[in-house]
Amino acid sequence: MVRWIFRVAALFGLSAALSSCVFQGSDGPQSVLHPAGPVAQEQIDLFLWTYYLSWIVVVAVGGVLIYSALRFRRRPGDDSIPPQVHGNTTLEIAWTAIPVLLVIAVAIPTVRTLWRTEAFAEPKEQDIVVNVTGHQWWWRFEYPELGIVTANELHVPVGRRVILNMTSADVLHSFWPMKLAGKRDLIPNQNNQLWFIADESGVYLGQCAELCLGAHAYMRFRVIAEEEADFEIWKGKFQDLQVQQVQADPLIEQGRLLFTQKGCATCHTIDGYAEDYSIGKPNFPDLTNFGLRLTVPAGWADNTPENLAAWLRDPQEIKPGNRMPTLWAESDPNREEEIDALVAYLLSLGRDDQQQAQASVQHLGVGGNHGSR
Amino acid sequence: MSHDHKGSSVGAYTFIALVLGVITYIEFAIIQYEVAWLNAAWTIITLVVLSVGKFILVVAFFMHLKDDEQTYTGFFSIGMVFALGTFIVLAFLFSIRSVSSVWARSERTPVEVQASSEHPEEAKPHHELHGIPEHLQASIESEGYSRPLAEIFDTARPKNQALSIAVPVARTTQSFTVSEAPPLFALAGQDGVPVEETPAIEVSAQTETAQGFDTELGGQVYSGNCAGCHQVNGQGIPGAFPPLAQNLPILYQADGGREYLVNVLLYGLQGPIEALGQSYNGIMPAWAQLGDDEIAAVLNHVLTSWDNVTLLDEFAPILVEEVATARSTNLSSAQVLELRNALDLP
Amino acid sequence: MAVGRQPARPVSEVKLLARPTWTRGLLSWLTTVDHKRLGILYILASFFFMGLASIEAFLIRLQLTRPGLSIVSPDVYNQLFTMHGVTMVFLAIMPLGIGFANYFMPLMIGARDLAFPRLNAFGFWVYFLGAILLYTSFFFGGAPDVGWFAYSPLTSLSNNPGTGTDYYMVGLFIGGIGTLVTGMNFIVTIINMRAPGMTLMRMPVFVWMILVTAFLIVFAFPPLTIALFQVIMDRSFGTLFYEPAGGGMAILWQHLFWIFGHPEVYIIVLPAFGAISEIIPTFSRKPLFGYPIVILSGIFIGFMGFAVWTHHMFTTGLGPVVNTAFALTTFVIGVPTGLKVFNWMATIWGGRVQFTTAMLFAISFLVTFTIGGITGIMLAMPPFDALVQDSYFVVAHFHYAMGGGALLSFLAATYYWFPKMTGKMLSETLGKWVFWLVAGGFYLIFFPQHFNGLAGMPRRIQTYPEGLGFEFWNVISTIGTFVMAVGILLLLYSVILAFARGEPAGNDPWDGRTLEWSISSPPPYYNFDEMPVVNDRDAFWAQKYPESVHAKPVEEEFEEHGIHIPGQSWYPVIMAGALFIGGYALIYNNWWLGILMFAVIVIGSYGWAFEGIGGHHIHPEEKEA
Amino acid sequence: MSQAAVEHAPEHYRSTSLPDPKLMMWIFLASDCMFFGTLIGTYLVYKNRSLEGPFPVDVLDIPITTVSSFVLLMSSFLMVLALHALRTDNIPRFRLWTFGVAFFGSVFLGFQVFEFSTFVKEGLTLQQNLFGTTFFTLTGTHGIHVTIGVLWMLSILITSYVRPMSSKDALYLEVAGLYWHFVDIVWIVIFTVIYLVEFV
Repeated sequence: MVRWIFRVAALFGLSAALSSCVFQGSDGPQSVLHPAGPVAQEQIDLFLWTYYLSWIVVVAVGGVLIYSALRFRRRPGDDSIPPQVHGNTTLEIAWTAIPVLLVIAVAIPTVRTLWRTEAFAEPKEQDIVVNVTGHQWWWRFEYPELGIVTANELHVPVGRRVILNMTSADVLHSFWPMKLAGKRDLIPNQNNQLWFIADESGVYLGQCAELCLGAHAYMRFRVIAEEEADFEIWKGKFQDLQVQQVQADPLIEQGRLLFTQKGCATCHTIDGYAEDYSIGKPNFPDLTNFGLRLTVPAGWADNTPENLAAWLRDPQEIKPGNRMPTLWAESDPNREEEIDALVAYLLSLGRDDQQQAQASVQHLGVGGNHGSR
Repeated sequence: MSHDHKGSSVGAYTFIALVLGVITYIEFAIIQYEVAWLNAAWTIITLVVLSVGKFILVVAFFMHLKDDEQTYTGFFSIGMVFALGTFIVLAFLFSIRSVSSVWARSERTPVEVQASSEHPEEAKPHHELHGIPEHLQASIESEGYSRPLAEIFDTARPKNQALSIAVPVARTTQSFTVSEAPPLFALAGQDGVPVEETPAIEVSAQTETAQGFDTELGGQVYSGNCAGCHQVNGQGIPGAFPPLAQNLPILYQADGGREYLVNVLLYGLQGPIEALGQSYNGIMPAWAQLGDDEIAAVLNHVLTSWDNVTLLDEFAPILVEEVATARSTNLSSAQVLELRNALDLP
Repeated sequence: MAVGRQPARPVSEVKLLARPTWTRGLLSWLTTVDHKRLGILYILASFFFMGLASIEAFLIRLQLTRPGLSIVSPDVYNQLFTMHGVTMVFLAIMPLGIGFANYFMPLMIGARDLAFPRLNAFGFWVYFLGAILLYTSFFFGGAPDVGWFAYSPLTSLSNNPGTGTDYYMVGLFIGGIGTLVTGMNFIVTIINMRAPGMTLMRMPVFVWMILVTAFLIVFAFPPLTIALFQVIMDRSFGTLFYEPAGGGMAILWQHLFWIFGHPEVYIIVLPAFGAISEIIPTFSRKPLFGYPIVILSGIFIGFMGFAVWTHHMFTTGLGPVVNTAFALTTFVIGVPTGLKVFNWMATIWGGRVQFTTAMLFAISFLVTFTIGGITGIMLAMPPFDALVQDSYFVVAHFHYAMGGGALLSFLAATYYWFPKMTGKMLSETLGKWVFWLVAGGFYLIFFPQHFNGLAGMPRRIQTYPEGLGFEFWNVISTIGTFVMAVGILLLLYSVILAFARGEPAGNDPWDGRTLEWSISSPPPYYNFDEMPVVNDRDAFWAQKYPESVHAKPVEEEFEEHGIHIPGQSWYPVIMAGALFIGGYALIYNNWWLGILMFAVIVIGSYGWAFEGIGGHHIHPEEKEA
Repeated sequence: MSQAAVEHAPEHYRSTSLPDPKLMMWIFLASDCMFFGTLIGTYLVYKNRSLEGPFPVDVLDIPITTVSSFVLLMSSFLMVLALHALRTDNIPRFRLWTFGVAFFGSVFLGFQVFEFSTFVKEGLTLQQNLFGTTFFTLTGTHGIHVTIGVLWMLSILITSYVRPMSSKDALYLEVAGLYWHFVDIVWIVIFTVIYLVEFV
């Protein structure tokens, strides 16, 4: 008997050890187990509390089950009929109490955390308010107080509360910045709120978590938490936008012209493209200061000239199911030249020079590893 | 059977029926002749009590639950309790949801909160876009939420053309499309009945062959310059790029449409237009860098592709000379828009 | 309770189609109303669709093995997981429970058939043809690709112009009708057709759980049916129920779907509980510990199933008040579920446990369901749910609860009842292999998905980039599918082997406790030679070992006037066929065909009503002669 | 083993005194509560959310609907009279009242057709707004229930001429009656929730 108890204990010890290995190993860039903000921290703490409680249950149930199954197994040749016990009221009452107590032990912190993390947040002056609109398959971020519209990359200052007012322009989406907060769905005709605070600067990954067909798997985003000073610089890039007249660099100038000639401007807005520029639609990603973006398209790959060119060359190859038209026929002799020009132009937007953007990525301390995902 | 005569007598039934009639009249009277001393809340309570009374009378006496086996009452009650419970909770969920969403909405568009309480018809949610230049708002208004219903229901649905899994049976070919299906309760010529009659597309046996224009060049120019936006199938992208298929014949046949088409290619077009019932507000770049022959060829190509030619009463290919003539006029894209607006489009 | 006799059904026959009388051959199966044959049809159909769903799952797993694979395109991938979910929930596991109930519930209560045999046949054919209709979508423009809960507005015509969504809506609409009538039929049967002495509190737990399930079906399917109907209206007539541009609220679909959807979880899992509650006592040679508690907790779970639906919607922004309320009601469900597990364990305690394959599956069910329950409680915490909702953590959870819970216990039931249904034993040696492969494969597939969920992998993504930490566990998970597939194939082989040269089972191979073991294997078409008289819980055990349970003789008296065997009928399959074809009419808005099929249904229902009593009488006392 | 063709209807053993068809009908009605609950619930959720007119107050006509409600209530009354007549083997009365039920049901349907066509003339279609969508779906489903009931009553009436009916057949009329009364009580709810409350 003792032998069996040891074996069972060893089994559970092994699985517990295995399980903690898993926890140790799960430090991927999207892991919810290593949060970077108080909201996600509280949420995961709740999980960990339940997780430890559940080990008691698993060990107890599994232990008793395995013990009794082995202890009371039928020996060969044993045809006896055991006592036909129908029940035991005392026992029933006693073990009704066990799940009740466990449930209470879970319920109390749950309600507490729930109200701390999900209660409606009234925006205060120092809060950053962002209107988030989900589109198939990208994100639109508007900073109503700052007058900024951008896409797929949410810049926030470290330590300030960010309040997101979220809705969807087409189907359901779900905004899931897993390191900072739990997700909230984006639903047409409904405004949902989510708020979080980033504790440290860094680039945090996020992803759409509600099936939206087509390029759902590619509908990713970044939350870029910056120190206040860096955020101010970023903000300034949008607020003090210069109208870009004819560019000195002929390649960039060619790209600038191609931007309308190839029809890009019909959908995409670039603020300051020209005087009285009145095209581009809100239902398509805003490309203002595109050169400052870390990724293309929608958080999928690094915003390098090569990746951008590949994206423009064949959008379906990079992000199957998306709605970006293929602008050049395979046989078009001007394809590569025009792509180069457009890439040069797009990457020049918002950048003072080519190096600066790289520098800002380095400065945020995310390197290629996290940024490239 | 044991419960044969458990039911009440004819007299009792008559009495119940009388009571039911009277209650119905009282309900009617409460609503029809305003009762001064009943405020809204009490009117609703009275109505609910009266109809619950009717309900119970019918169930207890006409359905005999009063005298019948309790099992029936039990089963029926479970159904009623589940239904009432579930849907009262559901309605409640929506009411508290709306409270918080009004709150949240005030974050985005403060104007709407009052509107939604006063005039439900004005509560149409639309995107108030902060920090967007004033002149962009107009084009935003024509998009997304604020699209008028008729527009949404009368236009072809955007279909995700990006991925090709075999779709042998398209909805439109096999059956009615929705806009073709007559609405259940609509009378002809009223709302909901499709206004535009899409001409039936019949695959014509005699495909128009090259008649004095260069088909090959037209195709090349098209795929090199136009297909990116207007798509290989000429369907465009709804909301972004107007279709050429089915649309061009309409333009071509309008008075002055032929010249207009040439001008669009030479000088581009910018501003709000309508095509096949959908509105667009985009930019068509000028293609003056193309040669006269290329412009003529691509125009002839698009006018004869995608069954467009079958929609034309008569078709004379656009000549290189016409393009050359138009090139001398030197219009601006705004003037092209005026040209378009001057067309007598159906 | 008083014993009554049914009044005679009026004999007035308007014969459009004569009652068929085939006893063998395809047509006899097509027109059968025998609950055992229909039960077998249900079980076979369920396993068939489960096979299809497994192939779909297999492709899904292959696609996810490595980052950036493109074995299937995103569109096909969407179709695969949608059909996998729809098939498993609606076409495989739920009908499997209904199938076992169809076969064994009448046997367990000592009845000779269901109360409405033709309706039972109708229920099966409607379910089966609805399922076929759903699957034909693969050949006509692509299967539904909107996920098994088909969240609006993804289903609106503007967002989903293909016919796949129509197939989903119409297929489930039709299939739902079948399930609904079967549920009602079960209730009447269990209330009215118990053998003398079989009081409610003497019924086997399986029958009890079927009763609760039937009530859940009766109350949960209407909201789904109406919601499906609303989407069909939207897509066919241009109504605005779920059209955001017209003010429609996407969230309403979620409410209606989950008002159905959560009870659906219990519709799937309660029959599994019932089967477990038969298997564990049999192989422990002890009665179920705490019978009334197990039943009451089953009823309570069923009842509470209607009060927790928004826990599927914690992230939709219902606000903290609603989330708190529904989190608490969800926690409450944990209590009766825990009680059930304790009582099952107490049944094992002190018994003579025999480790047959069925028992192994039953025990693995206990462990698996406990894990599924624990992750369920975790997900019932809205803050944590917000973190991992729609991630692989949820996928793992519901596979543990529904896949592991229901599937493992139905495999137990298969091993347990196969001898009764066929008269042949399944090989126990192979059975152990099947168990370890299937259960091991199951754990290999789904346990790592917890980790992937915590690592931030959302569900329903066709691919994922490298470097997010999903790679390792996805490979393990895919390996698991191979292991489980081998196990399932082995089971298939084992079944074939049993038919080819399986040992004869005899009437009572497991020393069973309930009435089905008192008759021959397979049971005769009239079930019982004479109406069994029940004088205790575990009726057959009390007959075999009266001294062990101090059984008292029954007091109820009755006399039997021969057995009436209900006649076969064409109408169930005709009506179901008309619904099936009418479904296509609805999908393609072909109103002429629709009207034609409607006419067939009207004529069919008159034919059904006036078909006459049919069937024949047998007299058991003369049977021996 | 002897097998005999069934000449007389067999009597089955039953564990309760509840007739199968009647029990079935009650369970169906319990289920139907959920059907109509969902439809009414949808109506309530979408109440006052229509983006454009006509709104309920613009089109609903209380006096006419009161009359049609009264007609339906009275058909219920005739229904119990018919059942009572059949139970007391008063076949002529039974036929009269059954016909009355079907007739009043048809009158109610006539009112509904009139109402629907008026609404359409006033611009309220299924596709017009959420009110049209939910209203037509709800009352239309109810109308279909009434139609089935009318057909059922007529079928019973015709059957009574084809073969003699007596109090032994009362169960089948009773089951049909339960269905009919249920349709009636659903209308009581609809009349209050959709029509009357709108004008408070």
